[in-house]
Amino acid sequence: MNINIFDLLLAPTLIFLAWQMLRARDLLVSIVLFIIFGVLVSLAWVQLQAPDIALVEAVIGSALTGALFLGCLGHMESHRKKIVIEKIKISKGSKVYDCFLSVLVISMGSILSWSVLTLPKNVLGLTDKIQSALAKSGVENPVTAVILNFRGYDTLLEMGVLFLVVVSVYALHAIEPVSIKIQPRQASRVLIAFLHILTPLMILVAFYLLLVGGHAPGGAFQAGAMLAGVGILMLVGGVAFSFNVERWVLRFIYVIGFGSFLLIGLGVMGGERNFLEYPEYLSKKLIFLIEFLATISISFILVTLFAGCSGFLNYGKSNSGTVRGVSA
Amino acid sequence: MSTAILYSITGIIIFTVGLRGLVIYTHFLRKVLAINVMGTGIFMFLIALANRNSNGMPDPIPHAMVLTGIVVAVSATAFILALVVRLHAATGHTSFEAIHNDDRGAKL
Amino acid sequence: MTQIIASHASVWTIMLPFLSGVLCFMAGRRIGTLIGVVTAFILTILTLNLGVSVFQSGPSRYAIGGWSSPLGIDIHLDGLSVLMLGFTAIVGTCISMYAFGYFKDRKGLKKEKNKHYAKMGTYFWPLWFFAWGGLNVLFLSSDIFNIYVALEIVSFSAIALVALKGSVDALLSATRYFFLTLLGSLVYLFGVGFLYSAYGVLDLGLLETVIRPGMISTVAITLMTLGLIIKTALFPIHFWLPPAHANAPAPVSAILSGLVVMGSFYLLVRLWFETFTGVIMPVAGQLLGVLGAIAILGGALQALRQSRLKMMLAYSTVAQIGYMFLLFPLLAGNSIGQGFAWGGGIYFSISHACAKAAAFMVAGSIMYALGHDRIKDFRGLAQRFPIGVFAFALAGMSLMGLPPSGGFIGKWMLLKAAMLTGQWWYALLIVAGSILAACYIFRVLEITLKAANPGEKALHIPLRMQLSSLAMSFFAILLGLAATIPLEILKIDSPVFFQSMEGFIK
Amino acid sequence: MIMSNWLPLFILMTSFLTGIAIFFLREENHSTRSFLNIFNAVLKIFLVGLLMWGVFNGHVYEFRFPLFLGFDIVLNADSLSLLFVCLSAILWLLTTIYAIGYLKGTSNQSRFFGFFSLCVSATTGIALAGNLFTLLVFYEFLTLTTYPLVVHKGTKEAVKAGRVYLMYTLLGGAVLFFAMVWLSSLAGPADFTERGILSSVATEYHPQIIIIFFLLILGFGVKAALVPLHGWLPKAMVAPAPVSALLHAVAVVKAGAFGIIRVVYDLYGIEFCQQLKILQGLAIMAAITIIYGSIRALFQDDLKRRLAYSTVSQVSYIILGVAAIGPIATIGGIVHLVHQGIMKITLFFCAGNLAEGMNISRISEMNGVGRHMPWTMGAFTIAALGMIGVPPMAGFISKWYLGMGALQSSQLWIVLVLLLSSLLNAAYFLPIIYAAWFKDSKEVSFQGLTTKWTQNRRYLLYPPLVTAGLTLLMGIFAGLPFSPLGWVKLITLREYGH
Amino acid sequence: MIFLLSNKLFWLILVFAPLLVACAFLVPRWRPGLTLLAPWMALPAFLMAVFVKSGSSIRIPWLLLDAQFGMDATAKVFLFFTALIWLIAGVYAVFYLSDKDKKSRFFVYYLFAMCGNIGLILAQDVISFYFFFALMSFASYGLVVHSKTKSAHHAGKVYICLVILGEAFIFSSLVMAVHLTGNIYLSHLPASIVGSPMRDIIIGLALLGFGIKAGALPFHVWLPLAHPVAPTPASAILSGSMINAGLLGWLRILPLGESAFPQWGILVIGLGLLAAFYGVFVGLTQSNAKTVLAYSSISQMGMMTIIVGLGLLVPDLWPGCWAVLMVYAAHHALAKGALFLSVGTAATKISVPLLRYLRNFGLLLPALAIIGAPFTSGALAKGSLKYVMSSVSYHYQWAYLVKWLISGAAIGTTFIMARFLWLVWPKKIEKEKEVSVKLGVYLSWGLMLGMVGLLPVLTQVQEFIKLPGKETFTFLKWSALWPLVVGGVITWVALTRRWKNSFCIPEGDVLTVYTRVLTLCQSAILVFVRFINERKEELSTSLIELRHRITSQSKHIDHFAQNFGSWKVFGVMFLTLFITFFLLLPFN
Repeated sequence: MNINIFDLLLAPTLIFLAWQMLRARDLLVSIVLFIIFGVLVSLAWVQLQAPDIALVEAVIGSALTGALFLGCLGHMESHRKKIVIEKIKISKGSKVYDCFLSVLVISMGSILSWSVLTLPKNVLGLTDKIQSALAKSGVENPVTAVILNFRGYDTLLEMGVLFLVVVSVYALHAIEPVSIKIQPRQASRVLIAFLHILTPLMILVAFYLLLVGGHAPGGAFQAGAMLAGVGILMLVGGVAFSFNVERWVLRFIYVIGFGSFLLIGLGVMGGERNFLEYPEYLSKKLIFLIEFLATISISFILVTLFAGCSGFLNYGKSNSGTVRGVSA
Repeated sequence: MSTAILYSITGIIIFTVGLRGLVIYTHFLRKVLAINVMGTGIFMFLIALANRNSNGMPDPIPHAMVLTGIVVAVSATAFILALVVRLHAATGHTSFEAIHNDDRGAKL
Repeated sequence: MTQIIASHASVWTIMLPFLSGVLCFMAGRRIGTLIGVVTAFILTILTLNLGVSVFQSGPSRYAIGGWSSPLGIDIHLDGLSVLMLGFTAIVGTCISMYAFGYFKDRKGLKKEKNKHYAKMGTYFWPLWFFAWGGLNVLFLSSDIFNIYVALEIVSFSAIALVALKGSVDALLSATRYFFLTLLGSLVYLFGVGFLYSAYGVLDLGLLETVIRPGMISTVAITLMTLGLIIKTALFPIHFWLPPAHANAPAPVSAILSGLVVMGSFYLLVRLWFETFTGVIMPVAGQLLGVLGAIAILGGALQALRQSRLKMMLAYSTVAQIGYMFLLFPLLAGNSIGQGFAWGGGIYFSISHACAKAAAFMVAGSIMYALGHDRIKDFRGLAQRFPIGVFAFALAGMSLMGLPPSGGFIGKWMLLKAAMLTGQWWYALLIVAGSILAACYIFRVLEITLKAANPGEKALHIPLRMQLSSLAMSFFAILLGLAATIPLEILKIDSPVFFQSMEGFIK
Repeated sequence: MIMSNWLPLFILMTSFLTGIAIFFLREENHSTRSFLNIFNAVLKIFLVGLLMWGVFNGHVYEFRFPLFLGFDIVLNADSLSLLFVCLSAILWLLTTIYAIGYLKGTSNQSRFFGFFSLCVSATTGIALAGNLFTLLVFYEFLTLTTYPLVVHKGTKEAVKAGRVYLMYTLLGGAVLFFAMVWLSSLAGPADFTERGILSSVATEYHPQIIIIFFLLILGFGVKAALVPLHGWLPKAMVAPAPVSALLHAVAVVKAGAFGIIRVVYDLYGIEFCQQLKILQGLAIMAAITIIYGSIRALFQDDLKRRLAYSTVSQVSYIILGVAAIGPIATIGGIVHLVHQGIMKITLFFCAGNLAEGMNISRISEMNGVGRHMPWTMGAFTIAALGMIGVPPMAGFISKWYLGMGALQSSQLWIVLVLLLSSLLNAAYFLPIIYAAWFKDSKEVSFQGLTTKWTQNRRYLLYPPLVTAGLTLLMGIFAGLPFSPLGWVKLITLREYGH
Repeated sequence: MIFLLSNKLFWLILVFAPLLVACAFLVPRWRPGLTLLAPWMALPAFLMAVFVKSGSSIRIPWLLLDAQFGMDATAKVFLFFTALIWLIAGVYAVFYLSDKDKKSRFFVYYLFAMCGNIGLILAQDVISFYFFFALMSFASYGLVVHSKTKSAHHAGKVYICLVILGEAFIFSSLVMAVHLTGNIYLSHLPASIVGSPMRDIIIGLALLGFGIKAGALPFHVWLPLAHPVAPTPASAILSGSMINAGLLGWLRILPLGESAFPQWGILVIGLGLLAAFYGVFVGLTQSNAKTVLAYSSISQMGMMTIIVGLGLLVPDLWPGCWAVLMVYAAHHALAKGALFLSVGTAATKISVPLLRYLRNFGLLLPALAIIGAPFTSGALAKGSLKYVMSSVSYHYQWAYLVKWLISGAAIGTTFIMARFLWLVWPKKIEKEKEVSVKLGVYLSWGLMLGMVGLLPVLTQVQEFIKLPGKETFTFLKWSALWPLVVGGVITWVALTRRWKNSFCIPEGDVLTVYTRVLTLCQSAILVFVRFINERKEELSTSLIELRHRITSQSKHIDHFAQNFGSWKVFGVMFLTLFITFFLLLPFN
């Protein structure tokens, strides 16, 4: 593929943004720059013929991660009694060190770049094999096929990671998985109105993404992230909303994505059939089922994660920030 | 020079920028941002080089890898931010140095 | 490599921990604990069964999803992976038994504190099983990207376990651990990216056949090694380890020092000795060896300086990791020496897992009883807490490398490799490290043997904890007595010439 | 026949399992513990007798347990090992009886007796070891099991002594470890064989072989308390008397000496040693140790310390015998292994009795104790005279053979060393005997024997009397075929092959 | 009887019976009876000396290292007088000692020493010889320190030191001799020593080792210390029988009559002469009767040393010399024994005049015998000695001189005996000082005197001692009187003129020199030990300091260690590692 002017502009911009994002004096600016950076990166994905990734990057890498950062920053600042000005630069006399480090970093970068230049120009990778096996996979989108069938094992573990992280966040706050409660907060009317329109739309989009994932860019993660976005907006907006469900139901929802994937994988196993080896006639349905359940899990998990790092998860009776537990 | 090379080298540079940031910036959030930047650099490297096919079709395997990678990255970010929040709540500080200076003498 | 479709037992060993992790989460603390213990035992039986089958029918592969590599992901079973799996199961079972007692309500403790332990107990089980599952994935997977995900699972659960205690120390060490391990994973992933870009395969076995010396391989190896060094905490990137291991609850320390360290080390060995054999230059191994050497001495000296038992044990882990890395420089030289280096390094890592787990369990028991782990206040422990001190002594034997213990066999083999390859300075170093280890182990033991201070209060330690630590330490000793079995297993499909039984020049 | 190969293991296990079992006994369970101890000690003696009978009738007992990569744990009953096993079995029984009495009414007895038994099984293991590797295993095991015994009292002093003990022995063990691995990389897992196995190693490796020899000597020399590696021995005296007795007579120092014997005869082979010209150095080391130890003993007022330095000196007789090449010196050296054991254990029992019965630990307090504790001091006197080398005590026999051996290898200076050492021995033992029997204790008012002594007199008195009797009998009936001397002659015949 | 004598068991009982009896003393109840029994334990030995023919021997392979006992000519003579002295002294002691406890203690040592003494005479192998020699030496320590006085302890100390030294010398000479011989039989030793390069060492060591026991110069110091402090019967034993054990040792080991060793011969003769005069000279200055006797013993042993020297010098004459030596030894032993015993009877009150005269004669008789007055065994011994000297003079001119010197020594002996008699002669003593003694004491003393008197006759009867030149002289020869007359006259003059010895050499004369030397050695060793201790101290201090430095909370180390934990250092480390690794791996 030949290079065009857009690429030539985009690449330095990305580098510049990354640079500026980290060194911006105000953390809020940094985070905003990060979100912009994410959006631009998804443009780059598009340039690189990776629409699936672009979508995920936009929804998860940029928006959701940005939301996490924002939530976290907001929480920390609201808890800070007196504002300590963050020193961005390290202490005095560190110029020399900075130079030295930069030299090292640059040499590492050059080594890596130099080696990239020695790469073969044309590597087929596994494209052909995937193309030929695609028919048997039950989906048309090669990326989805890889994710959910050829390398479904990776995805299973990835779901595991998500589940693990939500357990970890609960563990971190040393609370039982409980409903997320919203502290009474003045919600802006505009936001509420906006949400009224947005929510059904986003749910729709999410379903679309889920459905389309079989043959076009889209899938469980994108859809789940979409739904999570709704939840996060509601949280941030202070809209009265809580998972008023029994504890076990909540747990069940967390588990369902990973658990169903695991059980289906184990369920199809037997005799000559290996783990995660879907029967051909069922593979499409099974993949859809997995994706559907995963979407639900993912959305709840992501919302919980957001809640976990922006102070919505209530740990203990007091919110004063004292640490509970045994201090060493 | 092809797009693949351009973006892969861009990815490498972004990675190194992130690495430098991780080392020299002290605020937890900046460090997390740096980690994310590094990750994005690596993803870009992968995706860029997946795009070297003569037939114009990109290799879906790196795509899948990156997809997984992004999800792992967001999980990690969420987790570490939760940690940072707790640490901030407990100590009121947002960097290792600050906590360390605060507790000089105490064993950490 | 033989392409036999193995039974599904290997899948079960991987998936069972995840399954029961999920169940534990669902079930809550009380039932979760039971599920945990039962699963641990089942897993042990499963892995032993797997070991026997590999022993009988040789190495095998299992294509997940029916898509064999390069398209899909393979599970490969050979001596090394089965051995690792087996020891994870054994150590894991002991730790589970220990945790069974550890998180129970403690008599004589305030209600508030008991509640805290109860909460820790709730999350311990799912997290622990995810770590276990992650390790099993790691040991069995033959796909470098899949291994990346496995590494992340192990790391995340390990970090969550470290932070479980909730104290500032724990949180801080967890955060530091997190940054470092995340960096390590990313660097590893970068290496994976380079390899895939160059060779278009992710399977370890296939890579071995296609990899060529060159810029790309060099960079990939460098990145992957570096990433794994961070995760294994080799000097000079060891600093995150001691606080993380020391500030975690005792069963967690045992998991971390025993198993998690072993996981990344295993991967490094597998990469260097199987996948990259054609590319690696001995001199690069020397660098790892030098770092290992510094770790041995520095770690031991730091261990000597610690006033807290768990901190001491954590620094001891740093030193012992140094030992494991001695296998890399010893790789150079004649084939007999290679066999000894390889076998010795791995044997050392598994016996370290057993011994260190046992030691941490004892440390946890002491903390349980006394409420602290200040070494200087251990007077009279041998009298009040004989089983624990005995277990500690046995574990210490292995750490010191005294016969008959696993550590001894490991050191013997490393030493022999050093002599056979003519690198006697490493031999001296191994011996010197043993002596330093003896210094810090006996520093503790001698205080426990002192006459007790009268009137000191202590909680009663549940027998379950005591016995599981004892069993673990017995196992560390047993490794020295029944070395044939693990070594025979290790021989199955071993990458180096490992057949010479006697190994000497005559 | 297959069953009989397990016999060495059974012998090892009698004390090992006893030790383990005792750990689990409750502290108050005195009678069970004593029964277990004594029953197993007797059982062990019985089994050793069986073994001896078998070996005498030409059976070969070899228990082999493959450990890893060609390294086997080999328990092998040859005549040399039997000698040591027999010694340890008999002395174990006596020391156990003694210890039961000695420790009555103290705490941590289960721990003590547990480690005590383990210590004996370590010694048995060393004795039965059929290769260097097995020897190392049990050698280290011995270190570990004796450490808790040394620090048993738990006082500051005891802990300090334990630290010194460990420092020395672990360093020695490390050197040994190093040397053995080196050796095994040159010659493989070396089983002990009569007249050595290393002579087949190519000539270009001979310099290495020589270095290894001295490393091995260094390693074993720590336990054998060769000067200047002897520092731990006098310090370890803080241990309870039965421990000192065992340490000095059977377990630790003997293990070192035995190791050296094994290395010289069964690993290198005496002819090969001669060919490499390495024994001269060993002999000089031993000679220095003998003289130095005696000189230091002269200036000790603490009885046990004096005995300790005496051990330093006496154990090197064994090494001297080994190093002065020739069958007769060998006989002298090896038979001293037994004789010194019996005599030294008597002395330590008696020292313990003095401490227990009259609270006496210094020689300057011993005036006239012979009157109050005649039996104890009688035993002491016999053993001390034996140490000096007065006939017909066993010590004379060893000295005689040593002297003859020295002449046989035309090393007159060794006779001179023996002479000087005998004089020094007399110089530090006779004053004790003199004080005990011939000096009046008018300046110290005698308050009567302690109640502990009067209550446990049986346990504390019989063992030294038996060993003192043995000291006499072994000398007087040295000519009998089953005397230690007779047995050692058999061993020597085997080693030299003529 | 013959059956008995050929029975091994009988021999064993004979040799070891005293030991058993001694052990039986452990039972307090038996002690009184055993005390009475003890002296008779010497009787079987005496009977054996009389009845058992020389040449019979018995081997007991299981005892020690193949023990062998037997009777030869030398043993027969030695056993005869030794057993006799033990027997008589024992009986004497039964009556002489009063305190019960002390008595049983005395007899325990007595029995041990006796066993040793008899055993060493009968022993025919090196090991048992050495064993019995040691047994005797050590056991007699108990006899020396019997009184437990300060001087007794001092004497005991000197004695035991010399015993140990002697044992060491003997041990080494025996070891070497056996090494040369190849077996341990005493009878083979002398011949095999002759041709060996080691012979000079062996001879020297043997001379030294046994010389200590025999009271030869310069190791005689224990004699004058030990004899006065020991109880009278013990002194008799020490001087009568035990000293001769040293002599026997020489006879057993030295290659006498095998080959000529002129240097050794001359040396030994010289030392003997010196001792003969030195003993007299120092003895005269003493004021304790027993000390005087002790010095006399030194002097007399010097005479016997001369004979041994002759054996080394002129081997051809050895058979004659041997006979002379036998007679001399027996004579001296009995006479000296009697003299010592008389110390206990001299200062006693006897009311019957006849008996008093008898007693006084009894005091005189052994003294005359020692001097060599006619009709006494002394005359026989000295006469034959002189005869032998004359035959030596065929080989060596200077032997004449020696002969005359011996006569001179005889005059000296007269002086010393006179001195002794003067010291013990019953004077008009105050009543309270008079001691009454039991009859048994007198009887046993009388028995001893009788043996002294009978000895010359016995010598004539015993045909296996063929005294050389017997036809040229008899013990009735009056010419033997002249030294006595000369000495007597001078003594009489001295007594009448009341010469007073203005100076007194302390008992044990050269002992002070030895003590000085020993003290010097000791301080040298002390300096050495202190030096070692200091070095050790330094080492351990520095070790402790090192440990302290490692374990102490040093800011530097902490800081250094913490630096690794800082991100700054980490960054550099990480990148450096990357670059280094990269450089170490192949590029293409």
